[in-house]
Amino acid sequence: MTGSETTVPWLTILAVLPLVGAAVVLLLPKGTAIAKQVTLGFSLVALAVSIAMAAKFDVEGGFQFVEQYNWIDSFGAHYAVGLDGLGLLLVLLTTILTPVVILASWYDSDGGRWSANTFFGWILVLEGLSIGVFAATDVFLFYVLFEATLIPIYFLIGGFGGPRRSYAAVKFLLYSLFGGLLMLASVVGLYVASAGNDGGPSYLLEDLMSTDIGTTTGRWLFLGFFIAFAVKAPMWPVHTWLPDAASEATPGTSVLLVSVLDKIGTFGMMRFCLNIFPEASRWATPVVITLAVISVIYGALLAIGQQDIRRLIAYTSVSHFGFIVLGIFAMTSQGQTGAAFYMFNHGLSTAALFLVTGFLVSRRGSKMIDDYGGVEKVAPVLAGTFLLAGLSSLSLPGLSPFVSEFLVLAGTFTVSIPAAVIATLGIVLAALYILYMYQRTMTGPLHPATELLPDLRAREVAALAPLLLLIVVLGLFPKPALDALNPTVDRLLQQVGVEDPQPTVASAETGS
Amino acid sequence: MSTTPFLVLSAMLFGVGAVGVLVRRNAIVVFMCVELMLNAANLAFVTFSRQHGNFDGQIAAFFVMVVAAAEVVVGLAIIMTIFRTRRSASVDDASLLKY
Amino acid sequence: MMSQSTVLATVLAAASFDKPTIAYGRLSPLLVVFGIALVGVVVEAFAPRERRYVIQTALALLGLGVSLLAVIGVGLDLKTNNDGASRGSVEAMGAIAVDGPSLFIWGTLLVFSLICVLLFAERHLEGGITAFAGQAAALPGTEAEREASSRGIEHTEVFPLMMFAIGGMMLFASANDLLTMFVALEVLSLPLYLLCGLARRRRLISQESALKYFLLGAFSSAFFLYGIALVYGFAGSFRLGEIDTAVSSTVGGSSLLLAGMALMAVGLLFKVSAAPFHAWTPDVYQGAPTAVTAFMAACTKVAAFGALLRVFYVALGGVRWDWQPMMWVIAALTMAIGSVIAITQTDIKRMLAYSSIAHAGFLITGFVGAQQGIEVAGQQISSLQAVMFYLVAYGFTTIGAFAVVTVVRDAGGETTHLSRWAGLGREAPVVAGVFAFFLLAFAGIPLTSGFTSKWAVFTSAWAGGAWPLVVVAVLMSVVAAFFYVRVIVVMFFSEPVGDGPTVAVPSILTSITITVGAAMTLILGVVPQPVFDLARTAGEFIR
Amino acid sequence: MIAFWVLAPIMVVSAIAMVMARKAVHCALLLAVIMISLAVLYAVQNAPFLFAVQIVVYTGAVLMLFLFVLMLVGVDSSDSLVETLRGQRVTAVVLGLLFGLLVVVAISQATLGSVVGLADASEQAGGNVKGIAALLFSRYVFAFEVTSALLITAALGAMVLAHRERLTPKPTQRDMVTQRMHDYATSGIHPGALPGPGSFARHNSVDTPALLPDGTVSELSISRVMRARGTVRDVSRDRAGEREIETESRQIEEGNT
Repeated sequence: MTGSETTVPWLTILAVLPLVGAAVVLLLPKGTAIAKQVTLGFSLVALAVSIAMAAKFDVEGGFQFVEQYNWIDSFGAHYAVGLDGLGLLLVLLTTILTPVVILASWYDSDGGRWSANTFFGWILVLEGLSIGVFAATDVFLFYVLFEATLIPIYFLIGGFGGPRRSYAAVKFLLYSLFGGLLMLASVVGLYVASAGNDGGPSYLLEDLMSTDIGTTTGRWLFLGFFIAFAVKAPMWPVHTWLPDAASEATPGTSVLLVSVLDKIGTFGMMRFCLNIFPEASRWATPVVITLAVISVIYGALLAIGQQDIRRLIAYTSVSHFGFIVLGIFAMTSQGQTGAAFYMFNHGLSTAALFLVTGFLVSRRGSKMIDDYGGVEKVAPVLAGTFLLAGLSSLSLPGLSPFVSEFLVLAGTFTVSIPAAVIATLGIVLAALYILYMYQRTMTGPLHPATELLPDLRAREVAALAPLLLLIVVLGLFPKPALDALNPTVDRLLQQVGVEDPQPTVASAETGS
Repeated sequence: MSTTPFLVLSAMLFGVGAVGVLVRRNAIVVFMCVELMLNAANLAFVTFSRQHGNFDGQIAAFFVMVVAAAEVVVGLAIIMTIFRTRRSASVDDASLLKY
Repeated sequence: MMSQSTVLATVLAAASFDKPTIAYGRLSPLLVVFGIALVGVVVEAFAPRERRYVIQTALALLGLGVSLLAVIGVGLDLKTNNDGASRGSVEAMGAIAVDGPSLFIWGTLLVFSLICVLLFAERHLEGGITAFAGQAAALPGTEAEREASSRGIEHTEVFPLMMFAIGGMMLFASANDLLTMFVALEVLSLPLYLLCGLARRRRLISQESALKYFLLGAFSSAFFLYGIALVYGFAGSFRLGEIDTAVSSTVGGSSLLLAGMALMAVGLLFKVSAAPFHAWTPDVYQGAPTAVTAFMAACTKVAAFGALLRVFYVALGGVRWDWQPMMWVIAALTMAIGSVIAITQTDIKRMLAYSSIAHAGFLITGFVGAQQGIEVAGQQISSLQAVMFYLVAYGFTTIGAFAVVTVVRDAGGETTHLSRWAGLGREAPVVAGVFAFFLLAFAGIPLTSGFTSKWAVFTSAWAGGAWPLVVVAVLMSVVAAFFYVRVIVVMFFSEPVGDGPTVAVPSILTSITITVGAAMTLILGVVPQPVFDLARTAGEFIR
Repeated sequence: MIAFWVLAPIMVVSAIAMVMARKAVHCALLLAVIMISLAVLYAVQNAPFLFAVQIVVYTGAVLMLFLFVLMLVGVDSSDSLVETLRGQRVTAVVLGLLFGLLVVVAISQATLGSVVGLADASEQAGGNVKGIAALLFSRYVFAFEVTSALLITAALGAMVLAHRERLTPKPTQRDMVTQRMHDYATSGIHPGALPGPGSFARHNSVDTPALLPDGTVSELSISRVMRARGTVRDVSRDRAGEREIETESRQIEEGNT
């Protein structure tokens, strides 16, 4: 494994820090604000550590911050972590969003079934596990953490939120477990396949990349992995848990769920499906692209028809995840760079959208679009941030999601023009659902119930500001992110054994 | 003297005993049917002992008798207890436990 | 006088009697347990009533501890055979195989029994007396029963009975001939039949479970016995090794062997509660005193799987191709029945019983792989090791889960109806949390022992070519996860009905049991390698 | 072989009859027939020791225990013939027959080879019993020792389940008298013997109550059970008849005077 040798176990520190925080928070006295402050403190320290790591990161250096120890010899499992560009970006996304969510959900857990300590404790546990997932370079470790993230999010959905949260939590858990256990079967199969290696079975990514699994076996195992990731992502037709979960959970939980956890699905496709099963990935490309395009259109169409704001946003995510998967399986450097960058941008924009609608809903107490109208007259700041978040979600040029969506479409064009054309239709639909929602809630005559709606408070602005700022800055100046991603994507395509059809203008612009 | 007739007899007794366990409801009778099955096994042991010309089979039959004696004591004690509580030895009457 | 002794000598000479040589040291773990049981019986006869409880508890703990030390001692000087493929020797005139797997299973059984003794001895929950009937002979609901109860009378005979059962289990898993195995089966079963009927509360159900367990157990052991008879007819011997020789020297299958094998499988599968021989499990698990249920669920499974593996790997390994298809079907059926029927259950103990059936299915999945130690490469684990690890992991979790069941109570004793557990998460977050942890382990969520153990059996099954079975197992795990999650939902997300459940504060004894169960579930989920290493050191069965 | 062909049909018929017999006692007796026949078959097959043990242990001890328990439960106890699970009986019989057929076929198809017979083994060991003993106390000595655990368990189990310990000492005569006088002193319960029944000229059976001096019936003289069952003789008619006789005799007396 290439990469700078490091004596300080940065990644372990980063992952353990929130877990320690969770333990501390649970031990603090209940019913006081101190737990919230401590939580925020821990998440900010984690953010600082991750930024320091990003500063140390060498874009051309391959996997960095590598740690590797034998864990369970009989399984060939290791404690092996490391970050490449993709991993770093997603770890940063996690550490950025966590303090934002904590700040935004400051009062969300009050009056819940359990104390605020529990809520914030679970959030920190989730952060720690997510960082571990994005850093794992051993399939077994990845799988363990992947499944373990279900527990905190399950309790976050089921314990805090709307009236049908228990149903939503169980539905979410069962879908995820179904996918996860299919993946377990594949992971087991992978073990058997790698057992023939010199030195016995190993789950290290680098060992598996050099293992010859065999065409038929490889395809079956790929399916197990892919279905699990598709459930997580979520892709049509295994997305139905998302609208329920996202609309019943608190806004903060929804952000963590959609912006961070669901990224594990698309991250897993890039990191594991493509690297371990290059042949099977190429084999599956037509079907996956079809499914991705269906997700794009289906998500968008259903979003247009929604009355419930939160469900609407959930469906937009289905559409956006369609774009990401499309980019990944286009198997071109622009497509994949775009998809990877899209993961980060979608995390920011959807988080902003969830939070701002969350503020709106918490003021009025209703999630129905029809219960609002003319909000911009009484709460201009709220309406403004809502518009900005919405515009980023529909990929307005100048905002960061535009860059990624453009790259995805450009990358798709070179391999499949019909897919790209239909996906472009998704952009049009996106404009429709976002602007239609904005128009119905924010403009027009003032709805009687929204007359006394207060505007955003300082805490809420503080939570949203970093997100919107990042969206704008990265929209204008995406180079650092793209520079970090390009080497990762190049290595990936090399492993898959695909070359870009021909150099295009877009690739020259992004400097690959 | 061929051993096959003995073995066929033993198998028939065993089968009849098994059917008895399944169709009868009285716990004591069910238990008697189990005893019949054990006896059928004993016949097989003794016959195979002759077949192979070693005493192991006869030893086995001896052990089965000892085991059966102990089993009968425990079994009948349990049946007695339940009978005294319910005044019935039917397996069906003892049906607080259902699927 | 003189002439008489010469007559005796000539008679003895004519009988060509081999004086048996028994290596008492090697068998000491077994002998200590049986010895303690006998001492316990003597204590019942001679010690004054009020002292018996303390003496019996101390004796049981001491005896099991000494036996455990003896296991370690014997384990340290086992000699290796066939280039390290197996270790140990056949003792007691060929009746008992003291080999690595035997010692591993003995150790496992003893550790489980130690923590189960603590459950047996718990006295806080019933207000100063154990959970066993004060006077089993007194009719339920009579004055005599109330008087026995109010005088604090308790049946301390349960301790010697338990010791006999443990001894039987240890012998069952290490028996090297089928006859000894049959006797051991009965030695372990009879005390369990009795223990099932000795609940203090809800005695009717308890007695009924004893009756059902007894009748079905006797029925199944009759099948086992007839199977032995047929196999003896085939091989002419009870020795597992000699049967193996006979099997491998026969060309083509023998109908006698196949029939005998099937019948023996019935008896053994009954004990591990595999479908379609599982019907007793829910009834007995529900009716028996919960401490006994925990003991049965963990220890009987260990012993029965030990015996199952030994018979099928050692004696019938040569006809593996004949029994594997049968076991495939049984594994799939067991997992399906256990998981699907569990969904409809409304009683915690019954649900755990069905879960135990489903786990038997997973264990058989691992067993079907039939990967021998010499066939696997490097650090890979064999089927035997996978199953042994599973047994260790499952045992700790299940004992812990049943121990939690004993502390959730209302006025009528333990309250096991699912609806009565609603809102437990708020009433007693720690207890509910621990129970949820056990349920997650049963469901096989990572970072619990349930995950690593499932993983181990699945890999060994897949490596043995049984990958369709692994896929079935995975699907059934999802179904099973549904009902575990349902209990978690009830505990944490439902509003309590009426007063809601109360959690009695147990004494240090039950607390230790629950703590050990939870701790081992976590440890085996995170750092399972030491136990795998131990299982590897144990090696394969001796032949 | 003659013994076999004579006994085998008897055994099979007895077994089937045992499964079908309604009364448990009949089952037990049929089982006894099978067990004794088995003993004879053991004897035929060079197993004299087992012949004896079968008679002594099985027929003698085990079966007698069964009979004892049947007596306790009630000799008349018989099975109801109502099926609780529909079709269960038919299914069981079909399954059982199929299973039996399978085993019979398996056995009759098995190539067993020539019968070795026990003559050599017996001769070598110096007789059947010695041969068994030699094996029992060498090869199977551990199993033999372990059966003691079984027997102890059985004894312990029977004690636990059947033996009711007396928790209070049995009251002596003195205790009972003291108690009776105490009851009289505190609540006025009559300490003496209760009046006996049947003190009536025409009847002396227990269903006839005693009469008090005023002519009313003494409730104490009749068992509660009989009163509950309603089988107490109604003495009012008898008394009416008596009164008639009384009147007649008085008239006669008066007429005389």
